[in-house]
Amino acid sequence: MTLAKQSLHRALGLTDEEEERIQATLGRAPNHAELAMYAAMWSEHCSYKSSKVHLRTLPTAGPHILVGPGEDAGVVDLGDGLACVFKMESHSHPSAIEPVQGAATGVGGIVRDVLSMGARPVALLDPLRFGPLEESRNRWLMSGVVAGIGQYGNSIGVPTVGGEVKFAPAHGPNPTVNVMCVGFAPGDRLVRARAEGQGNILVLVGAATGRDGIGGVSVLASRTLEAGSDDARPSVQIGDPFVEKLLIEACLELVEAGLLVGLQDLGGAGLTCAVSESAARAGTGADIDLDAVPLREPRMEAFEILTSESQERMLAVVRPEDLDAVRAVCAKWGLASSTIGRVTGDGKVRAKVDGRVVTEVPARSLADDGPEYRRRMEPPAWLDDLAEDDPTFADPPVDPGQAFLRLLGSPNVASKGWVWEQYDSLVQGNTLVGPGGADAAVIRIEGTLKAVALATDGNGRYGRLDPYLGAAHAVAEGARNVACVGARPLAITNCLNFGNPERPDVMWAFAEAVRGMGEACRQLGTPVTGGNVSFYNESGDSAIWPTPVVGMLGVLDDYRLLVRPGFAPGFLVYLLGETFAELGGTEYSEVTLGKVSGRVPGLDLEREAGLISLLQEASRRDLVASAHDCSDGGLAVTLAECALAGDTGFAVGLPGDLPAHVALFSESASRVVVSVSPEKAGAFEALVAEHRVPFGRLGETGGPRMVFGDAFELTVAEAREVHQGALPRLLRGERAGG
Amino acid sequence: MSRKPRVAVITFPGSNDDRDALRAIRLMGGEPVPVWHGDRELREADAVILPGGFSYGDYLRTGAIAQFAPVMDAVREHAAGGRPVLGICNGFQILCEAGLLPGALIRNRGLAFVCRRVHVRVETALTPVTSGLVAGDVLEIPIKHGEGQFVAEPDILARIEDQGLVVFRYCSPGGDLHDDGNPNGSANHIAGARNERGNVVGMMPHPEHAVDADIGPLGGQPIFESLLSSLLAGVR
Amino acid sequence: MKTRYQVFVQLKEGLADPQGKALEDSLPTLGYEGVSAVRVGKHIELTVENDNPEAARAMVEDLSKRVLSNPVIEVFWIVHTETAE
Amino acid sequence: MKTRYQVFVQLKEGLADPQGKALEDSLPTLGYEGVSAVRVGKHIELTVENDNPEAARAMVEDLSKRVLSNPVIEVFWIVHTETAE
Ligand SMILES: Nc1ncnc2c1ncn2[C@@H]1O[C@H](COP(=O)(O)OP(=O)(O)O)[C@@H](O)[C@H]1O
Ligand SMILES: [Mg+2]
Repeated sequence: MTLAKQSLHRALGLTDEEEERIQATLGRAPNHAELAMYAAMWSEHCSYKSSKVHLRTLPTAGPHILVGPGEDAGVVDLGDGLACVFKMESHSHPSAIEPVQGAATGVGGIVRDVLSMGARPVALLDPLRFGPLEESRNRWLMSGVVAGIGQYGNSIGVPTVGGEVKFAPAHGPNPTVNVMCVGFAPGDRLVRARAEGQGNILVLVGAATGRDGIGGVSVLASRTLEAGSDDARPSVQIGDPFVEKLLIEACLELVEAGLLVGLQDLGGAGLTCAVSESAARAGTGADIDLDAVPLREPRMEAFEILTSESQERMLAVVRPEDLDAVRAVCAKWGLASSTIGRVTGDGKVRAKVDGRVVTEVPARSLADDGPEYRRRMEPPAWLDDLAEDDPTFADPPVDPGQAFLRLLGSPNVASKGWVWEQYDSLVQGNTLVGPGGADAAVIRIEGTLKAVALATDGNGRYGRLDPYLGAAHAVAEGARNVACVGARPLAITNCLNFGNPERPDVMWAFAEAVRGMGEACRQLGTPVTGGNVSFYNESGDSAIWPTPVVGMLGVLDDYRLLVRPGFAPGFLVYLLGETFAELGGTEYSEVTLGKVSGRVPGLDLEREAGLISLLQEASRRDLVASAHDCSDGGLAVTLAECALAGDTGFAVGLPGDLPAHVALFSESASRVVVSVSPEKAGAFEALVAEHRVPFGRLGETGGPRMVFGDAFELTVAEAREVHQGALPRLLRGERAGG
Repeated sequence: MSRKPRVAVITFPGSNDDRDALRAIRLMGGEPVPVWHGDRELREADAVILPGGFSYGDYLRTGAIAQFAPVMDAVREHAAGGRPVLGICNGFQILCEAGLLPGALIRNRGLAFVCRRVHVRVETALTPVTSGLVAGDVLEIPIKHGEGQFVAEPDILARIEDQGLVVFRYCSPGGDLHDDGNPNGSANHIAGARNERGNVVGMMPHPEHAVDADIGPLGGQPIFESLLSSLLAGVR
Repeated sequence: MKTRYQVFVQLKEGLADPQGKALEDSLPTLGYEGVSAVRVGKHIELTVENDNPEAARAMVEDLSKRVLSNPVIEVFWIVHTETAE
Repeated sequence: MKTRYQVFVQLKEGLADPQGKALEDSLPTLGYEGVSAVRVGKHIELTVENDNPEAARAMVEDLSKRVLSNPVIEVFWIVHTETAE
C-alpha cells in the first residue's frame, strides 16, 4: 500500500494489521470515509478489543435479567411487570481538559443509553476521583465536574441521588468521571436498538450534526493524552440539556404510542455506530443519504458526517405508515426530525452523497468483527514489597482521638454535602433516600410499595494493592450497601477505569479486577448487566490506580420497611461481623502514616452473603432501627456517621481484644453497625444466630456525646463541624481541618 | 360544593416539576389540569400554577422566553380577573419576567445551584396560598435553584416592603432572619412575593415537594390547603 | 442587506453583581493584584437581514429591550459592527 | 494609574452554542424575522491599577487565558477602554 495510505490509517489509530483485515473483508482498499468508520468502530472504546476476552468471563445471566451486556443498557425484572434499566459510563478524558462540558456531556450520553431502551430516566449517580485538593488545578477540575453534572442533570429533570467522591494523587492528571443512569419502563414496552424490518425508515431526531469529536473515540478515549496535547482538544463538546430534555419527553411519547420499531442513541462513533450496531443486531443493513442529515456547519465531508459525535441525537427505526405520526410528535416537542435512510436486507451499511455511494461496508464487520487482543499481562514488580510493608503492626503515630478527627476531616471520609447540594435530588418526587441519606439511595416506583436501592462503590487503595480483591470488595460493599437499607441485591453495572492496556502491568491489573468482580458477582448472585471500560487514563508515566467502580441495583418490596443509618436515643448498638487486625490499605494508614501499603482486608464471600440475607430479613421483620456498614475509616467512622445522621450520641465498648486503634480503624469487610430497640433484642439476636453471623453488643445510643470506650470521646456537634467543614475549607484553598 | 377545584399546571418546553405539581394537587384533593404552553386557554381552571424547571433551557435569562408563550395571554387574563396564579421557582422567574410580579431573580450569591431544605416565614395571610396561615408561621420546604436571589432597585424594594408584597422570607427554624438562613442572598431574605391585588404569588421554594410524608417535609401542605379552600369559597 | 450587531447586557449599576464579585474576590488568591470594579455581563452577536437600515436597527433595539435584557434589573447597549450586501 | 479593560469570551467557531441556538430558534415566534448567526458570549469589565501599562495589559491577557476562559473551547479578545491617573 502507498505511504500516504499507510499514514492515513495510522493517523486514524488503526494498525497495519487492522487495515489489512479491512482490505480482506471488503476485497478492496477502503476509501477515506470507510477507514474513518472502521477506525471509530474498531477503536478501543467501541470495540473493547483489549477487554473483550476478559469481559466474556463475567456472569451475565440470571432469572431476573431481561437484557444483559450487548445492548445500550442492561435490564432487570423488578416483578409486577416492571423493568429497571441501568448502565454506567465514563467521561474522564473530556473532563480532564474541560471539566464542566466534559462531565455534562457524560451525563447526556448515559441518559440517552437508558432512554434508548424506552425507559424514563429516574436517577443519576456519579462516582468521581480527583487528585488532592491542595492543588488548585484539582479544585478547578472538581468544581467544574460537579457544576457540569449539576447543570446538565438539573436541567433535564433527572434527580442525582448518589455517587462517590474519592481523592488520590494518581487521579490528579487524570480525574475519573463515571456516571450511572437508572430508568424505569413497563416490561412489555421495552424498545431494542434494532433496525428490524426491510423497508423501515431511519429517522434522525434532535440536534444538528457538526464537526464534534471527529475521531473522538479513537483519539480521546483510546489513546494516552500527552500532557498539553492540543490535537485531542477539539474533541470536547458543548452539551445542550434543553434539547436532551425534549428528546426524553418526545422519545417516551413515541414509545408509549407504540410508534417505534427500534431506538438507538448516537454516542461514540456517532451515526456509524448507531446504524451499524442496530443493523448488525437485527441482521439487516441500511442505506443512508448523508444529504438528508441536518448539518450545523457548511461543507462537511462524508467521513465527518458519519463519525461526528454531536450530542443530543437519537436514531429511530420507524414503519413507513407511522412516519408522519412520529414526525408530528417530534415537532410538538420542537425537535428536528429527518428521514435519513432505510433498512435493507443485504447486511451492508451504504452511505450516499448526491445519490452516489460513498461507503459500502458490512454492518457486522463494523459492529462485531472488530479485532480482539490478548495483551501481555504481568504483575508490577513493586507489588510484593508494597504488600510486605503492612501498617497493621506499626506503632500508632498519634493517639486514637487525634487519628479519629483526622479521618473524619479527610476528604475521602468528610461529608460530600458541598457536592450533592449542587444536584437536584428531589425532582420527579420519588426520592425516598437521597444523597448522604443512607448507604444506598432509594427511589420509589410510583403507585407501588416497591422501591429500588442504588449504590456505587470502588476503593482505589484496594485496587492499587490488589486489583482482584479491590474489585471483589467493590461488589461486596455495593451489595452490603443496598442490603443495609433492606433491599435485595439484584445486579450490577460497572465502569473499569485503567491506564494504558498496552502495558503488561495495567493489563494484568485489569484482568485481575475482572476476575475478582466476576467471582464476587457469582457468589452474591448479582450478574453483570453492562458497563463500560475506560483505558488510557494516564499521561506521561502517571497512570491512575486500577479503579473498578461498581453500580449495584437492589429492590425493596415494601419501602415502608426501609432502614436508615441514623441513631435515635434509647437503642442498643450491635456490630454484625468480625473485626480483624487489618489496617493494610486503609484510610487510617493513609491519613496517619501517609502509607497506601500492606495487605488489603480479606473477603469471605460466604460470610458476606449470610450478612446480606440477615440484613434483608431483619428489615422485613422490622427488627432493626438503623443500619450502616463499615468501610473507609472502619468502625469509628461508621459509629460517628450513625450519630451525625440521627443527631444522637452513643456510648460503646470496643470489639475483640485488639489494640484500640486497630479495633477502631481496621477496615475488615462484611461488618455492619445496627441499632435495635431493647424489646426486640431477643428476637434480633435469635435471627442473627440463625444466619450464623458473628456479632457483638457494643453499647447504647443517646445523649450529646460519642463515647468510644475508654479510648476517647467528643460531642456530636464537634464531630459535625469537622465532618461538614472539611471539604468546603479545602475547596476554598485552605488546609484541611481536624 | 359542586366540584373539586380545578388547578391548571402549565408545561413549558423544559418544565421539570410539572408532574410533581399535578401530583401534589391530586394528593391535596384538587383536580389537576395539565395545560400545554401552546394552548390559548386554561381549560376552565380556577387557579393556575407555573411549575419549576428550566423553560427553554433558561439559557439567556430564567423565564425570559417562556413569558412570550401563547398560554401566557390566558394567564395574564386569569390574573387580571383576580383569580389565583402561583409561580414556583422557574414559574416565579417567569412571572417576574412577564411583569406580573415585582423584582427579579438572579444568580445565587454563592453562584452554585443549591438543593436543600429551608425554613420560610409567612409574612402575610392576604394571598390565596397563605389564607389558611398566619403571619409568623414557619414552614419547612425544599429549594433547588441556581438563580433564586431576589433583587430589585432600592426604591422598588422599598415599595415592595411598604405595600406588604413579601409573602415568604427565608428564616431559621425558629423564625428569625439570620444571614446564614438566607441560602441565595435574596434582598431582605425574600423567598416569595405577591402582586398588589394579592392573587398572583411567586415563590422559590417548592411546596409541591413538601406534601408527601414518605418523601420530605410537609411545609407545602398548608399552602395547597389554603389554595384549595380559597378556591372552594370561590367556586361554591 | 446583512448587518452584524453586538448587544451588551449588564446588571444596573445599583445592583450587586454576584459573578463579578465572586470573580473579584477570587483574584488575589490566584495571584492577580490591583483588579477592581469587575462586572460580568452578556455579549450577544447577531446578524439581521433587512434592506432598511433604520428598520433593522429599530428591530435590534426592540429585541434587546423585550428579550435580550430585563429592564427591571439590566441595561443594554448596541454596537453595529459590519454591513455586507 | 487605573486602566479599564473589557474582555470578551466566546465559544470557538464550530462548537455548538446552545444558548445562541435556543434564542435564534425562538425569535420567529416572538415576531423577529431575518435574524441569524446568533452567538451568546460573556463580557467582563475590570479595572487594573498598575503604573506600567505593558504589565497591566500582560496581566489581563494572562487572567483572560487562565481564569476568564478555557482555551480548549473558548476564544477571548481584550478591548482597552479608558485610562485614568
Ligand atoms: N465492564 C463491562 N462489563 C460488562 N459489560 C460491559 C462492560 N463494558 C462494556 N460492556 C458492555 O459492552 C457493550 C458496549 O459498551 P458501550 O460501548 O459502553 O455501550 P454503548 O455503545 O451503549 O456506549 C454494552 O452493552 C456494555 O454494557
Ligand atoms: Mg449506547
